[in-house]
Amino acid sequence: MRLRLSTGPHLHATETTRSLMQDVLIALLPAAVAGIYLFGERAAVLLAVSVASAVLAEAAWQRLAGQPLQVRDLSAAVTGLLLGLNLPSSAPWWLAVVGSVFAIVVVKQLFGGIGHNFLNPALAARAVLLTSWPARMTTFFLPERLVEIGGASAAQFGDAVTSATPLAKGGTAIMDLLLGNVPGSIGEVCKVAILLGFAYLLVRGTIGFHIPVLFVGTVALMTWLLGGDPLVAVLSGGVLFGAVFMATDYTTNPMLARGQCVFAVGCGVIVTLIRQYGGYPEGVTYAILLMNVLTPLLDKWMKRRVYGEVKQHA
Amino acid sequence: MKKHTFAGGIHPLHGQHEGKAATRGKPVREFVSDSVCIPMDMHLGAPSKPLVRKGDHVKIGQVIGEAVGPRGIPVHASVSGLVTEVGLKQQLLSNASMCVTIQNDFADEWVECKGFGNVETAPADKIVPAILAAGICGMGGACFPTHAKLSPPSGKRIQTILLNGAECETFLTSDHRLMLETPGRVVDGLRAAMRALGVGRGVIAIEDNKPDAIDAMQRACRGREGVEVAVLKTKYPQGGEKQLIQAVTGREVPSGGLPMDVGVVVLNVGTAAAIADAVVDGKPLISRITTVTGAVREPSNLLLRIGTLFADAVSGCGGYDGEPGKIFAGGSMTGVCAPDDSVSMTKATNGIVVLTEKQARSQTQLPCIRCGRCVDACPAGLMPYRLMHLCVSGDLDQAVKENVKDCILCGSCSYICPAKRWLAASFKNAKEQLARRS
Amino acid sequence: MNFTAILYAALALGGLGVLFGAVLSFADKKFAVPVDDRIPRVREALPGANCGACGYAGCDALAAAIVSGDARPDDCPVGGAKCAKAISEIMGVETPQEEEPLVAKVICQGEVGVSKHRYDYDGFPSCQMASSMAGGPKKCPYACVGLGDCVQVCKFDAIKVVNGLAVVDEQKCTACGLCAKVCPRHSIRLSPRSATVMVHCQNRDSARQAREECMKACIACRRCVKECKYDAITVDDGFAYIDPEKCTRCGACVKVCPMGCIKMLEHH
Amino acid sequence: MPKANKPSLRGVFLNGVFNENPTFRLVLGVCPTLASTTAALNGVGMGLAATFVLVGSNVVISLLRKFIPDKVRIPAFVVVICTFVTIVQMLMQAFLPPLYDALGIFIPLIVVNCIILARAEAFACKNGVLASGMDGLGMGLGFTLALTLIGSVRELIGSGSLFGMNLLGAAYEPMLLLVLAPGAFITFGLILGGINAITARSQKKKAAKGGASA
Amino acid sequence: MTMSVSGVLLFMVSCVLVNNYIFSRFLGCCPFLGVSSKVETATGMGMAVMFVMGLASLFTWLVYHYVLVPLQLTYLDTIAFILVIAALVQFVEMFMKKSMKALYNALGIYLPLITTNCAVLGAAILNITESYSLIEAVLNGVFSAAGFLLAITLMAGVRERLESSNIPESMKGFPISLVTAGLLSIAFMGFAGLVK
Repeated sequence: MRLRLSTGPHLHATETTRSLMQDVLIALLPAAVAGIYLFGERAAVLLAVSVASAVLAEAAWQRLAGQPLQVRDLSAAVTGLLLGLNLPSSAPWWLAVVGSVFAIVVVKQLFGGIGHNFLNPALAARAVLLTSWPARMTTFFLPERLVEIGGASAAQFGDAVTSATPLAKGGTAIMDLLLGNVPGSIGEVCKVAILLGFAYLLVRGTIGFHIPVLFVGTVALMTWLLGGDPLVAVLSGGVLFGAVFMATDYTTNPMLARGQCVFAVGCGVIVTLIRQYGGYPEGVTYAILLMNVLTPLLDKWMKRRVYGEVKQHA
Repeated sequence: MKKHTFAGGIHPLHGQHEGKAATRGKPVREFVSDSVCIPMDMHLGAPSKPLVRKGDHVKIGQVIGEAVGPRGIPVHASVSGLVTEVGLKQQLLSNASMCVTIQNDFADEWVECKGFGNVETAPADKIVPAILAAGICGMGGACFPTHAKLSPPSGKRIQTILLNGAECETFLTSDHRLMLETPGRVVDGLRAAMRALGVGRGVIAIEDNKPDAIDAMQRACRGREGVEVAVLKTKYPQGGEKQLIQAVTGREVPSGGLPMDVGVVVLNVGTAAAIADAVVDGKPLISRITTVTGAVREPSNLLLRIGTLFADAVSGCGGYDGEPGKIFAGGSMTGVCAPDDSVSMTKATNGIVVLTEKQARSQTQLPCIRCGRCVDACPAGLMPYRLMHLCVSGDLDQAVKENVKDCILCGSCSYICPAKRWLAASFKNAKEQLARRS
Repeated sequence: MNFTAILYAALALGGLGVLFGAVLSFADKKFAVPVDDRIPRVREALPGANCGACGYAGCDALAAAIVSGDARPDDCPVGGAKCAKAISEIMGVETPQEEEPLVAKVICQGEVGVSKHRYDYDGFPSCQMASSMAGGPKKCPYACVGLGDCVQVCKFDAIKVVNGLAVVDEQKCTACGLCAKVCPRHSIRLSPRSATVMVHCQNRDSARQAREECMKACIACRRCVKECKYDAITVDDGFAYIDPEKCTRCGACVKVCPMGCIKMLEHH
Repeated sequence: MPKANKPSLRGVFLNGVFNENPTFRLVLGVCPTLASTTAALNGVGMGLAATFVLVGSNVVISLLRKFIPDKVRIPAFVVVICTFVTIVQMLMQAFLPPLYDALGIFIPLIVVNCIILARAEAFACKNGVLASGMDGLGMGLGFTLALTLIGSVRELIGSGSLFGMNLLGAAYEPMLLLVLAPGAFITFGLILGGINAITARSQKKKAAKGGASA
Repeated sequence: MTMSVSGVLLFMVSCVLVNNYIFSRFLGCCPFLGVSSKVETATGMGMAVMFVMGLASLFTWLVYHYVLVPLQLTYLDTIAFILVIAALVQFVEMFMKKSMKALYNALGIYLPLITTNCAVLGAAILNITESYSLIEAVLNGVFSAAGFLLAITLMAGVRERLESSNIPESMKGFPISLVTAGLLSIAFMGFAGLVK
């Protein structure tokens, strides 16, 4: 008999890095399917290209750097899919490639790979694309196939192509916003699909509810205070997608629940400020990135109370 | 009913009834092996000095090891028969232990035992000496000599005695069965300890996944003075001394302090039962209930003589079920691994768990993804992900500043970590290094 | 450009210069803080590895301690005689005597396949931790555990674990002694560099048990004692020891050892 | 200084350009490097301006090194450097107004470019006039080379052209980021990392060769 | 000229967030990269810069408008400013050494770096080229330095976190710091257009 010895615990939770990433991929599925349904095969190609190039970029880097291959943990696939869902369906394929490679190589691997990036790779890449090719990134097609709402489809967008952002359009029916009958990025238009994914993540315990809820709540509150329509503010643009899938990225938000609450509220405030006063029509990307930057300090300054500590000081 | 709990913690093996399903319904069954090998260092403190030589004949309850030093306790023969060997043998500890091996003649000859008959009438000042003479040490796993625990330094006032019946560890059901089958003895032991210390309040704390035990204990408490049952939420490490105190009394043991600093003494329910035996019947501690489970044919709760070899205990459960890959004493969270099955169970061995080769295989450590699960799980309020970096990179001074010494090594962080990092192990290593430094 | 412009320029800048000069020289006196200039000089003479082998927090702390008289000029085990001499000069004290240079040596040959294993260690890679679990994964309780606590602690990249055994790179070793301190088995010893014939075993167990534990264990058979013409070998407490002072490196003991635990190394 | 240790003028020059390249090796003068490399030409302009100041100040400081009291040497150096910077500023304003506008505030800021003070402190005040001049030239050209390289990369990818000539054709959609502030940091960082990787590899090769022959 | 409260506020947002000295103007990059490995030192450095820059803006403005302009010596601005700043820094250093020992120990050798911190001279020159009034000039100095403080503190936070990261060997040190600064700068682009 040859036994193994180690210190405890001898059995572990079944949750692994890979299973968590898999859960996120599954949760993104409804949004991806809705995007492909609404925008047609262009969207499918874009998503495929961005996922494939992210995975390939990670594998290539790890091969070149002589590191163990870790694409099996699916994190690169998640990054690729998130980026793809953040692109407008009009984007050319090379945009997805550039974004994915930037996300994986510059934002993630240069800093030491999974768990060491301080910005959300997909969002940083999106910001880079937005800065580099602003026209490409803000040309939104109206969905090819609109979801019928009681016979009346949302035909209020005259042109098939609109370079105005979805936010700028007022008076859009809430139902259209919910189902995705609006121009926008592939993944962010269909709010029902996003909420479906959110529900899945909550049930699986992959994420807590406080970041998305506080984020969205803050946007609603701030918009209301500034005299806007909170419901439209929440349902339009990328707020919901960002709050559910981007702000909840483990690596780039604070470790403590208290810090996460500050993080979420900060995101909401910055989004509203950029929307109201900023030079960009939509601020979700930058809001989350800015709070990502603040995260190390939040982690540093917000400490948990250690058991038995206070009594000793007293 | 109010359910007590603490901050942090996890639910290990939650989908598998904490691994307890196989044995919790099984009544305790006595199993006596052909021979026992009794180590002299089963307790914390100086090892006892062997009093017998090879070829001696001993009776059950005969003192074969003499207490050494203020924290020493005597060791008694757990079977009657012939001493076949007195010598060093590798047990679970770092150094080989002095052990006395006795061949059982199955005559079950006892030495003469004289108790006080009743815990309520026994003279209070004679209780602690009786406990010392019976060789009782903490039976929950820590092996701290009980007489020392019940002799607090003057100036420390104890208000409450807590009996730990939480049994939050996975796989173990020995305390559960004990409380269910002999609740009266547990209450007797508690009363004896309360009288010895002159304490008015005794609380028996039990997790709510053992409703039958709660019921039994509540019935046994009826009519007894100052004794009550507290129901705890099922969560690991609910049975950790500090967590138990926080859950039941709402007070926190100060960092670096002891339970007596907040007026509490915590005893295991098994220890209480042993105290009852010592005080009522004058019987020394020669056997205990041990859960033998995992990859064995017939998982059981066995009443085993102290010094029974793991191999014998397993054979008492029908042998191994497949090739064993890992054997440990205790639950899967903090259990101590055995190098092979020729080691002896001690007064603190509350369970023997066998894992198959497949279950025992370790998973590769992956990079931290900062999911924060370890932070949420830590019952001590630490930041395990960060502490591990400090401990592994050797920055122990900073680790001390970030309270690595407050880690209770419960292993919750390591259990929950999706990247399977060696969090708790790195803290254990750091604490050992720090201990050697000073 | 005329003369007045140049004059104004010179006067203006000159005036500013004089003003600032005056303020600063006043401030210099007012805020003067004395500093012992020997501290940076001593610090300069130290190796700067910040290994902590001296017992202070690092080279800066040792330098401050030496200057304040809390530490001796030769307290740095890494710098050796040369460093001690340089510091003594700065401090103006006598140079301490030069000693035979030391080096860390691993007193064990129990690599994988030689030393027999009791179990597979499968946990956190720490010799200390592994050896606290049922006596360690190797059967011999005196053997190098081979999980690299010494590698971790070495600031000079001088130790590697090869095939389950620590190996010292004598070129890189500075004899700071941190590895010897951290080894839970005391398998690393600081020995004179010239001691090249050594018994590479510390097994104290009986011959029968030692054979069971390792293929290259010293069984205290005393053959080497008999063979040695110079009285350099003694067997005490179950294992042989060669006195480097008396050893002449004749190699007779190496040939006669039945377990192969005496080795002669190249002289550096 | 003993004769044997005295480096040749050529050595001094090459040292500045390659071995101790102020930008890639010493990482001095980060601000102008980042600010003036939006296009290759701007890089060249900034580099040459700095070279002029470097050579001039090195020569003058070397000439005056025996007369300047040690205590006030830094202020004295600054005044000398400042004079040359003002000269460059006036010259550029007069003869190269577009470049002057492009570089803007960074022309007067050459004064606080660490390279120049560092060379004055480390080299010019200890060496002869000729060597100091050569050191200034080498360092200056090294700086210019680095700036030109970074500028070329940023211009090529960020606007599709090189020295103003459109190289990549109309179909190429330039990556605007590279000519903006973030692009400056990232490009510089990546080029620096790349150079580190290349040197590390060549050193490893050299070490392997040396090990084999020894 | 007087400024309203909202005007001051806008001015602050502009200096701190939109036209951040580090992320959009590349002023003060040397200390930004050099002194940002620990949050405590970084904030200390930022504070020191804020203090010096406020004073420097005040004194250089006074020297320019009351010495150089009347004497028609405006072409000597760079020399005059650098002298003012050098003297100021030296004074602050001596003062700190005596009266704020802890802060002096924390900043140590970095105080003299402020002399060659181009942000200080840059602020002084910008105050003149933008023809700010005295109040505006001082506010500009203080707010811009506040932007520097913000940038260097954020940077230090990120870099402290990177300490535990497994960064590729050739990217360690300056390269990764530069890339980090670039990514921070990308995030800061979100403020573009917030003012003007």
